[in-house]
This record gives sequence, structure tokens and C-alpha cells, in this order.
Amino acid sequence: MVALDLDRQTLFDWLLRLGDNALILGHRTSEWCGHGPALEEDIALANTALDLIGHCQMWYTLAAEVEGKGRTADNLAYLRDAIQFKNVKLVELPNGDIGQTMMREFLFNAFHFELLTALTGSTDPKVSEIAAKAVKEVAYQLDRASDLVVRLGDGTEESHRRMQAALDYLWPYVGEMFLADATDDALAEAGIAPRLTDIQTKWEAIVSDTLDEATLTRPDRRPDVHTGGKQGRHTEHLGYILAEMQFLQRAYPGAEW
Amino acid sequence: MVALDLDRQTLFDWLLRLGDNALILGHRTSEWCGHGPALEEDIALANTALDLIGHCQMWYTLAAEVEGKGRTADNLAYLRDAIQFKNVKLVELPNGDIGQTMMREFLFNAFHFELLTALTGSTDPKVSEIAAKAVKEVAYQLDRASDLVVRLGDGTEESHRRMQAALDYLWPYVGEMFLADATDDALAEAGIAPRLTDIQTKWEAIVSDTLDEATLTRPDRRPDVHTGGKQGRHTEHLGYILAEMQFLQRAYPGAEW
Amino acid sequence: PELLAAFQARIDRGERIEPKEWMPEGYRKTLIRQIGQHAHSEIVGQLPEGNWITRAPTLERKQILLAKVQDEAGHGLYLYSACETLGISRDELFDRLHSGAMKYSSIFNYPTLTWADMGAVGWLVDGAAIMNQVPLQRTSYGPYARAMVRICKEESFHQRQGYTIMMKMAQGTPEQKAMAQDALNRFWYPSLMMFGPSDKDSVHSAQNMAWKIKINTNDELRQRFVNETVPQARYLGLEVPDENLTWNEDKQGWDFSEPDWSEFFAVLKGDGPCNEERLGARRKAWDDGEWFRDGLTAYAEKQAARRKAHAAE
Amino acid sequence: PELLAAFQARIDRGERIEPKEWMPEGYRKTLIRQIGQHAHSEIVGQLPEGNWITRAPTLERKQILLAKVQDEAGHGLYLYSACETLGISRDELFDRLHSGAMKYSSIFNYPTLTWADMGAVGWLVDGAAIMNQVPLQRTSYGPYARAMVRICKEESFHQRQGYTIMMKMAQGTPEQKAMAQDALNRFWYPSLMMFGPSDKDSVHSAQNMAWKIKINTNDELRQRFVNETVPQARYLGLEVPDENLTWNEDKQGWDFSEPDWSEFFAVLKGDGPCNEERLGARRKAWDDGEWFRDGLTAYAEKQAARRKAHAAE
Repeated sequence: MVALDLDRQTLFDWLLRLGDNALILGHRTSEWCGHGPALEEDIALANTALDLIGHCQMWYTLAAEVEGKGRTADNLAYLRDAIQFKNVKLVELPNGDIGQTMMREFLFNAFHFELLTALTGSTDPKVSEIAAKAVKEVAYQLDRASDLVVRLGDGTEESHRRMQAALDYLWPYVGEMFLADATDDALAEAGIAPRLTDIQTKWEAIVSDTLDEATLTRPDRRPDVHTGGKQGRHTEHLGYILAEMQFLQRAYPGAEW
Repeated sequence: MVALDLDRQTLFDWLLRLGDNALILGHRTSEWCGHGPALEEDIALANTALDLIGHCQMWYTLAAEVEGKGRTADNLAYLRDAIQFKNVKLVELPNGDIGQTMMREFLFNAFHFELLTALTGSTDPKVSEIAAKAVKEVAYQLDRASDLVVRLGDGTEESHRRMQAALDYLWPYVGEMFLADATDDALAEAGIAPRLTDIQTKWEAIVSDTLDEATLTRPDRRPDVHTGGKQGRHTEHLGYILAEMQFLQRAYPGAEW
Repeated sequence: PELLAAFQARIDRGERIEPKEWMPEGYRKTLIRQIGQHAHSEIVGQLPEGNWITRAPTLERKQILLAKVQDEAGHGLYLYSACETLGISRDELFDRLHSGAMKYSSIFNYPTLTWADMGAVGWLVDGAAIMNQVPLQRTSYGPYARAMVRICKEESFHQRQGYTIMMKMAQGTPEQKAMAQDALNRFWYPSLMMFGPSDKDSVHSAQNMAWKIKINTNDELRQRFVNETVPQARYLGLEVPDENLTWNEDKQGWDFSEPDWSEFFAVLKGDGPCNEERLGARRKAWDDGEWFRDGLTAYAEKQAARRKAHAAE
Repeated sequence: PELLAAFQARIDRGERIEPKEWMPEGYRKTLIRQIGQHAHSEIVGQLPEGNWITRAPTLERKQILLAKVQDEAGHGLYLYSACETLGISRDELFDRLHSGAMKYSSIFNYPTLTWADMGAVGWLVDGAAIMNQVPLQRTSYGPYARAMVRICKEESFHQRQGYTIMMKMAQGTPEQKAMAQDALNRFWYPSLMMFGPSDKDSVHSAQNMAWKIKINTNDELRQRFVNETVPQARYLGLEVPDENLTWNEDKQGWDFSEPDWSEFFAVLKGDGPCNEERLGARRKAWDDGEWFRDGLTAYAEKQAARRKAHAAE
């Protein structure tokens, strides 16, 4: 069971962040189904979405158990409103073109992979168990995304231009992933989660190498312009995602599917 | 009160069609708010949406009264799912560009205006009263829409091309407005509503004159390809409209706003 | 003619024809049309189900649906590969789809309007597809037959998942049951149409059956589908929307109403509820993806040039 | 210099300056900047509220919100007209907005995240706007002063509507009350920023006040706003997110914390939560509408030519 010196609510909130990041990015990714630029991409994007929904289910199940109020993973996904969601803003942004989608996948997965890798050594065995399952899939997603970022960045003039535009657009959102608040600090103190500064160092290395190889220029702008998602202050996009995602559960309360 | 020889459910269904057409077209129109091509259009589109929401409220209030189960206009707008909606498919289609939006407004309003004009002579005083209120606003909307169709159709090459494309796209949906089923027939028998064939004749005259003046070509395709909305069989678009529109009422049942 | 006779003899003996072997031009063309149409159907078939992924009612249902749509893209991949063995490229097949020169199954021109449609599509549409495909595991063209083996296995899994959704809905709240019935009402006749018009009206059938590209007649398969499906509907407590449905003791099968073939032909020629949207979505995906595909090609060429330059040093 | 002295004397006597009359270039430029920015704020201000029109929780709320957003577009229209009397066209003003050369009120770079924000925007944002605008009814430039009279009337109506929404939310379910409090938390400091930084730091203030383009100092208006708003918040049962808020008996007003001015300047230079989206939406509307405006112009020219040809016959 979880470290007893940690406030239950804090752990719950932190688990929600993991679950919500996976759910919302999974949702965005799933919007591509049937609309990808090549058959292989359609398959890979569906696969990514599937993995992410699987991760959110594991994190939500643990979160619900920690909360101890009898809620289920589905309750957490379908019956919270936007201000109760704790994902970073980066994952809720619209997909844009496939370049922007892949750039986000790369920027997020470089973080996600390093975070999950660190979490496999968590002092909480349930956390490390989930992380161990998820990290393999995320490693694959990261490989694929960074490979595509390189190939498209160093492809045609147009593909280069689009990838640079995607990077410039997304950059002011990436800083939120590393911005530790009291919740992150408490988890790090308890040895359940790593320090986000450590994750950032590793992320910087991955990103810097990949952008170089992709012939893309690191934007000259603060990366932490758009923050607050982890505290429930989102962009205007999240409300629309939830209205769509939650429709059936909201319209037919208590029904089984 | 309503004609007693008419089945209450039939009258209710028919009133829903009027209300649903107004609500869904009002919703689509309102999506333009703040995004119009000129300030005057922004104002006019918001005004149209406002009128339509007003009409749906009057029809729903009467429908709820006819139904006699204590439902309110808001209940009818916010707590029915897509298969219970009875609007024609034409009004739920995405807006497209402003040309497509204005072309739809014209094609629908030419029908709406003639229908409401006929309804001002309804044997049901409540129906004629609502129609009398609504018809003035719709007359204005029709004037404005037909004026714009003419000016854009006979404008630049590009505006002509776009207006013709809009007409071609929307044409297979217009026939549903005039396709009478048992409900329409029963209402006509009871003298509450006109025969839709009569409305169609008048509609044809308006449309034919306006398209001529707009230098647009009447499409060489059946107008009744896409039907079924009046019976609750919609396009895939309606579900998304409702998920968004109904979110708050669904998520916070019983709350007051 | 001697070649032709030898070819027919091989087929009659139950041998498989493989890609590099001689085959009549008509055989090749018919296969390209049939396999290509099947591949296109898998790809376009992602769209009606894809329509509900973001709105799936539970996380588990969302995963199952995602996995299913992913399988369909996978089936498209095998089938395009099988088709490529006949000497046509995937891009050329896409061009023919986008230009309207090749068709996909008309069933995908119907909209999915409620969650129950995810059940109906799995149960009825995949059910009808399997009925068509199971015999094709014994088709004379090797790559096609092997693709069918793999696809049939997954499709029957999908069909069971669809039936499970229908079961949940039919046993659920009154609203859910109403959705289930409505879904059956909407998908019944389009599913019957999936087997095509009666073979009496088809000129190609005899030749295709001799070549073992077609194994059963459309009417045989349709009857088999009705016989299997009617008891399943009854088990669900749903009513098949056909007042002429009666058990025929003599043929040990159900008598049923023909679908409205004028609707079938209307949908085929482009007047179905979603033809423009489905083909439009595929065209848009392809056009929007052009820069992406070009980018990958350019990178591959650069890399090849770099390797060459490096080797030359 | 004589002209200038005469001009100032007229202003000092409380006379209104009218469009065709002489005015110093600085007066004209400052007015264009101020009225233009105000006009742009009305137009961009449609977006955060427009965000909830399709999701308004009742038909009545939807109508009220639509009417309000329509009013804002109408205010934009008067203000652009007032600005045009200074010799600049509406299209030129739009160009300056779209290029970033002219600003709009930074408050509209904050997102509207819940329905309570429709209350908070009406109550606080329109409230602060009114506080700014009421004195401007006495501004020296005639068309601007007259536009302000009309606008203030509607704005105070909007403010009451906003307060009514807050009231409903604050007295509603616990979730609704939480939304109301959250909205106040998010909009409080940005509303205080609407009055601009302390005038101590502003070089233009003295001249503008002499010209009666500016009537009160920013700090005066901010204090007035806090004094009016705090009791309203308490009446709603909501807590103003400022732990330093205390009643100051001497000044008969509230002492309060300064907003974070670094945030103000960050938002001003483009780093607010929604700067890119707001300006992007306006640019897109303008660009997408180009063919529409061109079409209308072409038609008008054709009609003029036709009339001319007809007259010549």
C-alpha cells in the first residue's frame, strides 16, 4: 500500500494527473482514426490511443482505490468536469495537422518516457508496477515519434516548415510538465515520484538531440508561458472534449454499456 | 385549445418539428458569433440566432402544454437525444463557409417564411399566434439571405463558384422540407397546417426567381436524397451538436441557472 | 486456349494460383476489382465506427472499439498487399477509390447514429461480411485466400463483441433497448443488401464461380445469414423489421422480404446518406497527408544519397 | 500655438470638439489609439463569451448571451464609426489590429472555463469597463462622448445580467458555488488590471487629462471599482481572493493588494493564456471573409455600371 506519511488527497491528485494526461492525449490521438495520412499511420495512431486509454485506466483504478470512496476508473473519466481535470494543457490542444500531432507526441513522450522510467523505481509498488507496464509502450511511441520528427524535419521544405511551426506553437506549453508544485514536491519527498527537475534534464537531452538531427531550431521563447492545467485551470478546449467524451454517461446516468 | 379530433401525440410531434428546426438552425447560426466576415454580418447572424431561439422556445412551450406531462421548453431542448429530434437534416449540416451558411439560410427561410405565413391562418389560435410573431422576423431573414445570395452569386468569379457549390451541396437536402408524412397529412386535414405541396409551389417560385437573379444554376439532382430527419433519423452531425449544447443540463441535473 | 484449359484444370483440382504464375487477364482483373473493393471497404469502414470512439461510454468499450478500428486498418493493409501481388500499386488503388472508379461496400454509406449502432455494425455488418468471407478462405488465388483466413478469425471476434454490445443495450434501460431496436431497424435491410442482388441478374457469376473467385451465390449466403441472425435477434428480445418473416419447414429456413433494391442502386450510384461524407473524408485524409508522405520520401532519398556519398569517400 | 491655446480654452470651457474642427495632431492620434483600442476590445470581447453560447444551460440564458454578444458587435460598430470621423477607415483599423500594431483590452486574453465565467465577465469585466466609461461620457470629443452614452446604458444592463448569473451560481448546488468562487478567483486580478498600471508610471496621463480624453486616474477608478465590488462579492457569499483586503476607515474605502503587474505586461506583450487564439480567430474571420467582401464590392460595381448603362440608353 501507499506511503502512509503522504496525504491521501495529494497522492490521489497526483495519480489523476497521470491518468488525465493519458486520457486526454488518448482522446486527441483517437480523433485521427480513419483520417491519417497513410494506412500505417492510421494503425500506429490507433495503437497509441489504445495504449494511452489503457494507461489511464490503470492510473484511475489506483487513484480510486487510494481515494477510497468507491468510485471507479469510469467514474473518474466520465463524471468529472473540466476544473477537476489535472492534465497539462499541452495534451488538450487541438491536433492541428499530422506534423503538429507528431511533434506533440514527441515532446510529451520524451517527458512521459523519462517519468515512467523513473517511476519503475518508485517506493510505491503499485505505482512501479503500472509504470513498468506502461513504459514499454511509451518507449515505442517515443521512438516512433522522434523518428518521424527527424524525417519530417529533414524532409521537404514544406515538411520542415510545418514541423518548425508545430514546435514553435507547442513550445510555450512544454514547461508546465516540469513545473513542480506542492503535490509534486510531496511525492518526491515520499520517494514515490522523481524530482521533475531531474526529468527535465533528461528531457532536454532527448529533445536537443532530436531537434538537431531534425534540423529544427529550438524556439527562442519561454517554455512555461501556458501553465495551470495540473491545478485544473485549462484552455477553453478541454470543455469541448469532455462534452463529447462524457455525453452517454451524462445523458444516461447509471446505465450499463 | 387545439383541435380535438387530432391525436395529441401527432400534434406534439409536429410542434417539435417546428421547434427543433428553429433550435438547431439557431445553434448552427450562433456558431458564427465573433467569426463573421464583416461586423455587420456578425450582428445579423447573432440576431438571426436570437430570433430562432426565441421561436423554438414558443413552439416548445406549446408542445409541452399539448403533451401535458409537465415538461418545460428547456426540458425539450436539453433532455432529448438525437433520435427524438425531428428537425430536417438541412438545418443540422455544418456551416461550411459563410456562402454555404447564407445559402442554407435562404433555402430554409424561403420554406420557413411560406410555412409561417400559412400558419398565421391556422385553425388553432395558439399556432397562428406564434406564427404571427415569428413570421415578421423570418420575413426579414429571408430578405437579407436572398439579397446576399443574389449579390454573392452575381459578384466575383470566386463568390459565384462558392455559391454554386453551396447550392449543389445543399440541394439534395431541401426536398425533405416538403415531404409530407402521416403527421403532416393529419395536421393539414385538421386545418392546423397547410399542405406541404402548397408551400413547395411557393418556395419554388421564390427560389427560382432568386437563383435566376443570382446567375446560379438549379442543380440537376433530386432534391429529396437526404430525408428522415423529421422522423428522427438524422445525419451523424446532430449527436455532436447535442453533446455540446446539452452538456451543462446533463452534467448538473436539476441545477438552476 | 491450352494455357486456359490447364489453368482451369488446376483450379478444378483445388490448386492455389500464386502471384508469379500465369493467369488469364479476366481472372486478374476480376481479382483486382474484388480484393481492391474489399480493401477499400476496410478503410472506409473505419469511419462509421470511428464516429463513436471519442464518445464510447466506458473506457473498456473505447479500447475495444479502438482495437477493432485498428484491426480494420490492418485488414486493409493485408488486402492491399494481396492486391499488389496482381501488379497494381496501393497508390493506384487509392486513386481509383478517390476518383470513384472503384467502389467500397455500400453499407458504410449508412450513418452510425447511436451507440447501439456499434453493436449492430459488429453483429450484422461483420456478421454478413464473415458469411461472405468464410468461403473465400478456399478461393483459388493464394494470397487472397491466406488474407481471408487471418481476417475471418478477427472478424468473428468483432462480431461477438458487437453482439455483446447489443445484448447490453437490449437488456439495459428502456432507452437503451429502444436504441437497440432502432439500430436493428436501420441496419437490417442494408445488411441483407451486402450480399448483392440475386445472382439471376448477374452476368459474371458463372465465370467467377468456375474460377473459384466466388464460391456461393448471393442468395445462398443471404439465406444463410437470415437463418443465423433471426434466432439471435429473438434471443436479444428484438424484432426483425420484416412482417413477412416466417419459418419455412420445407427449406428449413426463414422466408423473408427482399430489401428495396432501388435503394441499393441509389446508394451505389452515390445517393446514400453518407456517400459524400465518407469519400470526402478519405479524399481529405489523402490530400492533407500529401506533404507528410512527400516529406518521408524526401528524407529517404537524402539518406540514400548520404550513404552513397559516405561510401564514395 | 494660438490655435492650440484656443483649442485648450474650448476644452476647459467644457465645449465638445466635433469632427471637422481643428485639433492638434497629438489629440487626434491619441483618440484614434484610444477609441480604436476600445472598438477592438468590443470585437475581440465577443470571443470569450461566444465560447459559451452553444453551451448555455437554458434557452433563456442562451438568448441573453446572444443578445449581449450582439450588443458588443454593435458597440464595435459605433466606436469604429466614431474613430472614422478622425480620418481613419475601419479597414485600416482592422489591419492595425491584425498586425498587432494596435491592442485590445488584455482581459480578453483570459479563457472562459465554466458557465460561472459568463457571470464573472458580466459582473467584473463589464463592471470595470463601466467604471472606465462612465466618465468618458464627458470626454471632449463629441462622437466619442455620444458613443459612450449609448454604450454605458447597455453595459450596465450587461453587468446586472452578469451579477444575476453569479447570484444563481452562488446560491446553487455546491458545484455551482465552487464554479462561482473559481470564476471570481480567476477574474479578480485581471479585472483590477483593466484600469492600467498606476498613473505615477504613465507619461501621457497629464496631457490626456488636460485634453479631457482621460478624466480620472487609473488608481482612482480602480479604488472605486474595489469599493463597489467587494460588498457585492460578500452579498453573493463569495470570497475576494485577497488576504490583504481590509476596510480603511480613513479613506472610506478598501485597502487591497496590487495585481501582479509582471503578469499584466506579459499578457500585453503576447504571453497571455489566449492571445494567440483570440487574435488568430479574428485574423481567420477576416481572411476567410475576404471573398465575401470582394463579392459584395464586385456586385455593387456591376450594379452601378448597369445603372449607368441604362441611363445612357
